[in-house]
Amino acid sequence: MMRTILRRFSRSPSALIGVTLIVAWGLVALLAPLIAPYDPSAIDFAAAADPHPSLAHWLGTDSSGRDVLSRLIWGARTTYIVVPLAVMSAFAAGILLGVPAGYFGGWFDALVSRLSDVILAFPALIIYIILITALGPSLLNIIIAVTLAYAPGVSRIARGITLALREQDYVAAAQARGESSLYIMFAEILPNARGPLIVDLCLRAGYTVILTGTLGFLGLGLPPPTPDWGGMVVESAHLLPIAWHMAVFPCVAIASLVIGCNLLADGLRKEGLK
Amino acid sequence: MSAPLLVVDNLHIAYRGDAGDVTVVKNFSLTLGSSETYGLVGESGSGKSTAAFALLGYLAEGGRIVSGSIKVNGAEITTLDEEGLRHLRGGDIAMVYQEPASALNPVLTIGRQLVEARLAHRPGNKAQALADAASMLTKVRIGDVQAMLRRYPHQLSGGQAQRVVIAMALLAEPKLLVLDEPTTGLDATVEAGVVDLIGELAQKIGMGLLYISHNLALVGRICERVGVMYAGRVVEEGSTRDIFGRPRHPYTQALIACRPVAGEAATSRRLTVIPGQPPAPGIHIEGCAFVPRCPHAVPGRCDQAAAIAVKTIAGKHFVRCARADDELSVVTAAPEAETQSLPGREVIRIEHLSKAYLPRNAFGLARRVDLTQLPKANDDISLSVRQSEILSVVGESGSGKSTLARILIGLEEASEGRVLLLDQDVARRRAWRRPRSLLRALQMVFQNPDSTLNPSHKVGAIIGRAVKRLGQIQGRQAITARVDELLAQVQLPQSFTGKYPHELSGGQRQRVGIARAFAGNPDIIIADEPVSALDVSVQAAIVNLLLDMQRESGTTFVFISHDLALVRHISDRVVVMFGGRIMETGRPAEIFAPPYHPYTEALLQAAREGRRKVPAFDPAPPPRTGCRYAGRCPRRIDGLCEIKEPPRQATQGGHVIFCHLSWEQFGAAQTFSEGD
Amino acid sequence: MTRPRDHDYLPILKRDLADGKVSRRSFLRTATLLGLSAASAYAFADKVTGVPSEAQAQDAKPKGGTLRISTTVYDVKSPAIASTTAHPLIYSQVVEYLTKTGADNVTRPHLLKSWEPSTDLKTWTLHLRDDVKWHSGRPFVADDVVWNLTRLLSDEVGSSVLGLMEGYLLNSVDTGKVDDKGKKIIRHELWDPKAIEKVDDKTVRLNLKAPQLAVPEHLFHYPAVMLYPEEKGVFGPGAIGTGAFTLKELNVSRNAVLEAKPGYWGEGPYLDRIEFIDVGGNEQAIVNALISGQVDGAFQILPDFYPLLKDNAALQYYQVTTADTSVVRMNLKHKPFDDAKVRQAFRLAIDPVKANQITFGQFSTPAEHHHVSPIHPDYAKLPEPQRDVEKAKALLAEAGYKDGVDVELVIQQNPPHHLRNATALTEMWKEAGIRAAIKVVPNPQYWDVWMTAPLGMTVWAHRPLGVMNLALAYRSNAAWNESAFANPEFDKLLDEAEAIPDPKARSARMADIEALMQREGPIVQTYWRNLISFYDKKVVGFAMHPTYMVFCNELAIKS
Amino acid sequence: MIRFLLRRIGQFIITFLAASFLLFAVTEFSPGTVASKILGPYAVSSQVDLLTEKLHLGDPLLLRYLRWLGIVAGVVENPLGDPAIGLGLSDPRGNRYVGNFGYSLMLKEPVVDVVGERIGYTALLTLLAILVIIPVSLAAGVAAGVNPGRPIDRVLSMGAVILTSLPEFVVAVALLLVGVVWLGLLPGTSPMTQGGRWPLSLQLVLPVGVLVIASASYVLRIVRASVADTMRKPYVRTALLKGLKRRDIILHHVLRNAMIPPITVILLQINWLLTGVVVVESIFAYPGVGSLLLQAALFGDIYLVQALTLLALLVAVGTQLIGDLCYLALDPKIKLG
Repeated sequence: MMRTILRRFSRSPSALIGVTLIVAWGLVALLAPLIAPYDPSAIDFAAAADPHPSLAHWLGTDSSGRDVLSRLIWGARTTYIVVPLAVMSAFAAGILLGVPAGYFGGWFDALVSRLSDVILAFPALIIYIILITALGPSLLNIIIAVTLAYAPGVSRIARGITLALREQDYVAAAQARGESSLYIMFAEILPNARGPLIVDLCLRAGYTVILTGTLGFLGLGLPPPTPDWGGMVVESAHLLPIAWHMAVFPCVAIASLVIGCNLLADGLRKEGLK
Repeated sequence: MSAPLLVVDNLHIAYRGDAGDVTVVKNFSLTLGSSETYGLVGESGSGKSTAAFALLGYLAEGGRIVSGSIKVNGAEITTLDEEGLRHLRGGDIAMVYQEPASALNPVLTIGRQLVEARLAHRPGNKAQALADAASMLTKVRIGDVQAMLRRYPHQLSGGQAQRVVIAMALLAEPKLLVLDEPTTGLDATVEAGVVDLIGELAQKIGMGLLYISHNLALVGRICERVGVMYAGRVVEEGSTRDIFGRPRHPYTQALIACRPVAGEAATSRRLTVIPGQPPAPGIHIEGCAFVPRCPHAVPGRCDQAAAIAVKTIAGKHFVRCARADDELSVVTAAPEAETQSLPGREVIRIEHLSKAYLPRNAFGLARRVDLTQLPKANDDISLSVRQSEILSVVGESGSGKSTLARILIGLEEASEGRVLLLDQDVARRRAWRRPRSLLRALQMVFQNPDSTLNPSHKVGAIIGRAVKRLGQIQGRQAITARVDELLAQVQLPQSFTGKYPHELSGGQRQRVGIARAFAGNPDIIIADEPVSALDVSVQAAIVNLLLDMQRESGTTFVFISHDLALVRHISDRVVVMFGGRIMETGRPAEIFAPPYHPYTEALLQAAREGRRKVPAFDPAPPPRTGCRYAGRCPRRIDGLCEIKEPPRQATQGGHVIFCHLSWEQFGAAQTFSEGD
Repeated sequence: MTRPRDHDYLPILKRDLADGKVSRRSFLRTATLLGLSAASAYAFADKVTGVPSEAQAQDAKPKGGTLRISTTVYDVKSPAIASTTAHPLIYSQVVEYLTKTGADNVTRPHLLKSWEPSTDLKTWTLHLRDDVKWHSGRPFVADDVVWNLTRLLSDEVGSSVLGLMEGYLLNSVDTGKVDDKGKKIIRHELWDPKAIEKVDDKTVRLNLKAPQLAVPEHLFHYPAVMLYPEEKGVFGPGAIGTGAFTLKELNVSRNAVLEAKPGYWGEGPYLDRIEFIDVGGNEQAIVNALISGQVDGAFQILPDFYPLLKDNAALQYYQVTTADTSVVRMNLKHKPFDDAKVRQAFRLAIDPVKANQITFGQFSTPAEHHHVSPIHPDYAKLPEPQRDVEKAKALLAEAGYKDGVDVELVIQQNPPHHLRNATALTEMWKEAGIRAAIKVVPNPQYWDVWMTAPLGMTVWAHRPLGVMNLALAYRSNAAWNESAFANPEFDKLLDEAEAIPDPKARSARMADIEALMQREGPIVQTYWRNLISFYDKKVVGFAMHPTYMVFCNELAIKS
Repeated sequence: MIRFLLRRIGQFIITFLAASFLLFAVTEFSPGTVASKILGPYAVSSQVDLLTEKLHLGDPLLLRYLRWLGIVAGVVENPLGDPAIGLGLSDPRGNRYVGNFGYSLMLKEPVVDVVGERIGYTALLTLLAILVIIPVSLAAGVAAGVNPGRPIDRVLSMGAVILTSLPEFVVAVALLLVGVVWLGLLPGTSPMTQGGRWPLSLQLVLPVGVLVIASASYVLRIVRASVADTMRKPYVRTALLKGLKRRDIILHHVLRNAMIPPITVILLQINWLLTGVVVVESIFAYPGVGSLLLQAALFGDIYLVQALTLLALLVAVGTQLIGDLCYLALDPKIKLG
């Protein structure tokens, strides 16, 4: 099993690069306490006067005198908490709505589809802005907002796949055995929907990284002093011409992780087509 | 004979694969005269289509010609540049494709696509081209030509689409027409029309014809010469008469023998079987690729490279078989001791069953409508099935035979009528509302080997789940034991429990599907076209397996099929359906001989060799009143058939026909009125 | 009409200046407060100290040209309810204040010729200038002042002037009604019908309920402009005022265009036209606009951008030391801040010098937790507060918080240095066992909770006198008392301080207040910020004002 | 065909109404009452209470929604403009007219005026962006899609993946750094005021550039995928084996079919553009509705947020309708079926 997965990745260079980036950042997130040279919120009052990269602070310090490298490393951990939680919750909601909608059809499908239409009619960022300004920025609220904004899209995909898969003979076979709808939806149909759903998951994870950054940029990010890449850019983007290192490194981190997600999605999709 | 139109010499074609190149066409040579008709026969994966496309200089992504040459009118085409290829394609060689609907551009009108083909190779203006297109449509027997020119592909029936594609191919006046499985997927009666049209055009126009098909019988009807391909090689080639009359290669022999012949009464229900399955592309077999399946293979001789050398039998009859001179003959199945199934108790009784699909509104709720106003998939069906009986339901697509099966098994609810399953009415009880005992009693074997097994589950889990649900067996060990037993019954090794469906061949998957259906020792099995999607050489084995299991367990069989020959071969009783209605029921002997219903007659005509020409027609949706077949019936009594329900006419033996014609008139009319 | 009488204290003040007992700045401040005209005060100070006043040196300024200043362009339809210091930037060029606090932090009469407080500081007589005319041609008279002041103090208008003057001019009345939530509906009315009294056409007398020293400063509170009564309090393009400019065009959030009005009673105007351009709330955008020459100057520039602009040859740097600050205020209604020991521990855990360094660096000065700035004339120097983590821990333990405390510090999103200050504070608190989570909220949301949040960082604008902030924010039940601080001793000391015109004497009392604030007060305060801005070098006559005021009539453009 | 359109329009109206209720519910549940927003931070509570009472802000949500609908539809008078309330808010159109969204609490002007003044700028920005995005991404997407696996495809596809991965603000910061700080060729802000050093055309370069970079690459990928997919379709093979010229095959057979799936994406991109517009307008101080929406949301300017979001909804729903029209034009199955 493991070997076939490895072989598949080796066939798609883009998926391989994508996985490498994602895993590398994941390791950074996992090992943050071990590899970060400083406490991410500790202030070096001496370095505050000259924040530029030095031997003591390889990537310099930020506008509050905190070590950029350490915040970058701990920021990976924040990202690896926020993004998977938010995306998973969106997928859980989307799948729990979309699969039954596609499987049962009828009024439930109509209800879910119309509701999805309604929510999808809102530009995503507007949902975030309205919700976050109303609820206040916090991990939970970001998860709620991402779930609300993404669940309809996920449910559409899940519904579409279910609609196609429910016509498969093995579903008919399960029905003919008198299996419960729950079993059919989640044991017979869902495992076969995983390909497109995983591709979509990668894409949405990438968007969520962008989104958390953008929310931070608009001042709606995670509360400080949480080391958060988006927040790091926000706090220092205005200093770009003076102290480029504060914003550029987190920008690179965000971009590389998103690129990783997109490349992986791309690779998986191509493999899926074969 | 003038210089040959097409000369292919020792062509090798390979595709890029995960583990290096895979050669899919080997030692392919072919010489075709300018008005010769040649049939290339083979199963899926035999390389026949690849070879055919290569003649137009076209290879799918990753493919390349490794060696060999293709000369059209003496000009080498393997080295042509893009412009040269452009002139060749459509100009010298034109092509007709499998699945005509997808071969036409969905967003352009038929007229536009025809004009384009015409203008690409012959000078002229648009008006001229349009006129040519119209006359060509007439030639392929399209009715309202002007309307057709303005239509889009999705508005066409399958038969129409194929005739349009043929017209398109002919517009550039090619010297060679290549047809790649042109009738696969068409209904029997429609297929017959298209095949006849092709044969007729080939004669009239006088061009070369290369006909690719998996159906040996069909090819034999049209072509002067036939080549049989197996695993990338032509294993036998000769005149149609030689191939059918004196097949020399064991594969050719088996291919001919494994198909039941429609006109033949069955001596045994078992079919002649080719064991195993064709090798997957990329698997290298030294010597003759057929050795693993060949009853005559001699180790040390057939598995040598020399085994595939071409041997000339006589004249133009060639064969690649080491034992070609041994006058081999086909090993037929040993006739079984025929256990005449005794009519047991009634296990299924269907009374006035109708099924209509209710339209739904924007809120997903069924709209209240008058049922009589809706087109029905099943319309007033009454039928009974007795224990241990094999009942076949035949009909074309849209006849409602699958809907009937789905209602029986509990995937759909009937709209009206009763369905008594072991004396319990299940007409409006889907499977999940049926008691466990009824679920166990009735199981199904599905048509499509690609979708019958859940690709995410292992074989062991698939059968195990059925054992657990239906076999009333608990405990892991007991379930495993039963799974192994079932696998053995369907002649699969125990090691298959750990395999995923994608690791299995189509035939193996169908076997797993059968094992699953038998998991709970059902009283009744519904088999919905269980072999129609399989390769010819594999079909017989599956049919035999089903029959064996039926005989051993005394299970009742409801066999859904469009294959008249097969049905005739295996059934105790046959039901012929059309447009959601039963047209005729009876024992095979009664159905397949006059007197018969005009529709049964048409079906038989289409399948019969040396039959009369079938006029090409555009199947219209069946009318809502009167006889459903009235619209297509050549023996229609105008003013009666399409208005009044046909009466039920029955013999004492249980042969029933629904028709306005009198019993004496059935089958009496030996000629069709040649009306369009 | 008699010549206004000098305040009793003025002669003493003049002597103290001569003796060097008060600084020149203190003298100017207090003397003008007590009614001496700024010109006279400067003249006297120059004579005594021998330093020539910059106000006297006036080059001949060139005339003509358009000045473009970047600022947020708010709606200024109703100056009375203006809520930011950017609002008056536009309307104060058209409609004017009775008084004017200059860039030097000295308040002078403006539409007034002079003012005259009683010795008990309860009666203030305001003398209007004779030469001021409305743009309509009508002279500016006492009725205009009475109408404007009365209007500013009414509940319906909702001006923040009401909160400022409530204590000495208004009474609260319980209407007996309650609202949906069962809260009492309170209305305000003048404490005495004669509280705002017209003496004659050019004289208005304010009769106060309680002594008040800072009346002239209050008259320069940014909503307190004199509107043309016939326009019923509505301001807009073409509105009539007394100023040097008229408003031609106003596009909220976009731009505002003003044109010179000839015949202004005071200095200037030199410019033909002013355009205020709103480049959006983004600080970077303002800097970009300056760099690319889209504007000639900015309302203010964040010190963060100083390095980017300082070497720009086209731009001139301006700065002013102010009493502008933000304080971390603890609300005494919430635990643990009800305990003075906890509050003191919060201060002891902090090194203001370090916090100041992270917050602003060179653009601010460390503060001392008592909200009185060294630039205030009544400031008293106390020993610098020292960080003492151990003592802070001990105090927390004494208060019953052996394991430290968990608190949430609410701060506004903008300006960005709030977050830096909060970051520095939380880091230092951490060592003393104070675990503070920072909650950043959009600015408007902060104002929903600023009176109620347990721990919040509130920005306090510059005010010319130390007592002014203390009275607004820390006197028991003051309208803007965001910390619910209620300390009778503090109130008493403040009352006393407010009645002492003498800065020396007052600063002695202030020392007591400051010490009390450091001991029991509700705030942690670590910096006083400088306001900085850049203007194109061609702009002359500009000085950075501690409340961001720009007196456009004094500005000119060199070609 | 007309039935199809009518049904879609009906669906859109229902979607729109449901969305508006959702919007109203969310915005009206925001903390902070309208009254305190209107009066500003320094208002004392007595002033706030007075206004809350006058505006009936304590009524049940549904009642308030219906009243709000009535006000928007021009059936009910807007109490905010009532002189008796004493807010000094007035509308030259009166208090009852169709499209009455009330007053911006932040700007103290009728919402219609505020939005009307800015909408043109955002329309200009998005229109320019679309005018660049569509031809650029179509051309590049087709170029890559018809040459699958070739270097041009690899370069374009890889570039597109990287560009789509960059958040708008990162692109904006990068462009600012290059165009303004290093080269000094472009203005750093785009307030769209005339008479300064920078002509309007130059002020538009960076905002449009950011939108184009962020969006074009995504559309490119979709177009490329669709074209590559269409290239594998049997009817393209038919066209090829008919002997048609490659150019004709691509123009007549591939493109029209390949355009059908991306329509949805391209039109959804307009939705995405609105998102990008918020970021871009904020960074470049562009006087459009995007930055206004952000400011309004941060301020808690309920009425303005409502109007702007409804506007975005209208655009979203409208583009869907345009999408349907495109489908009608391109796909005969819908036109005739």
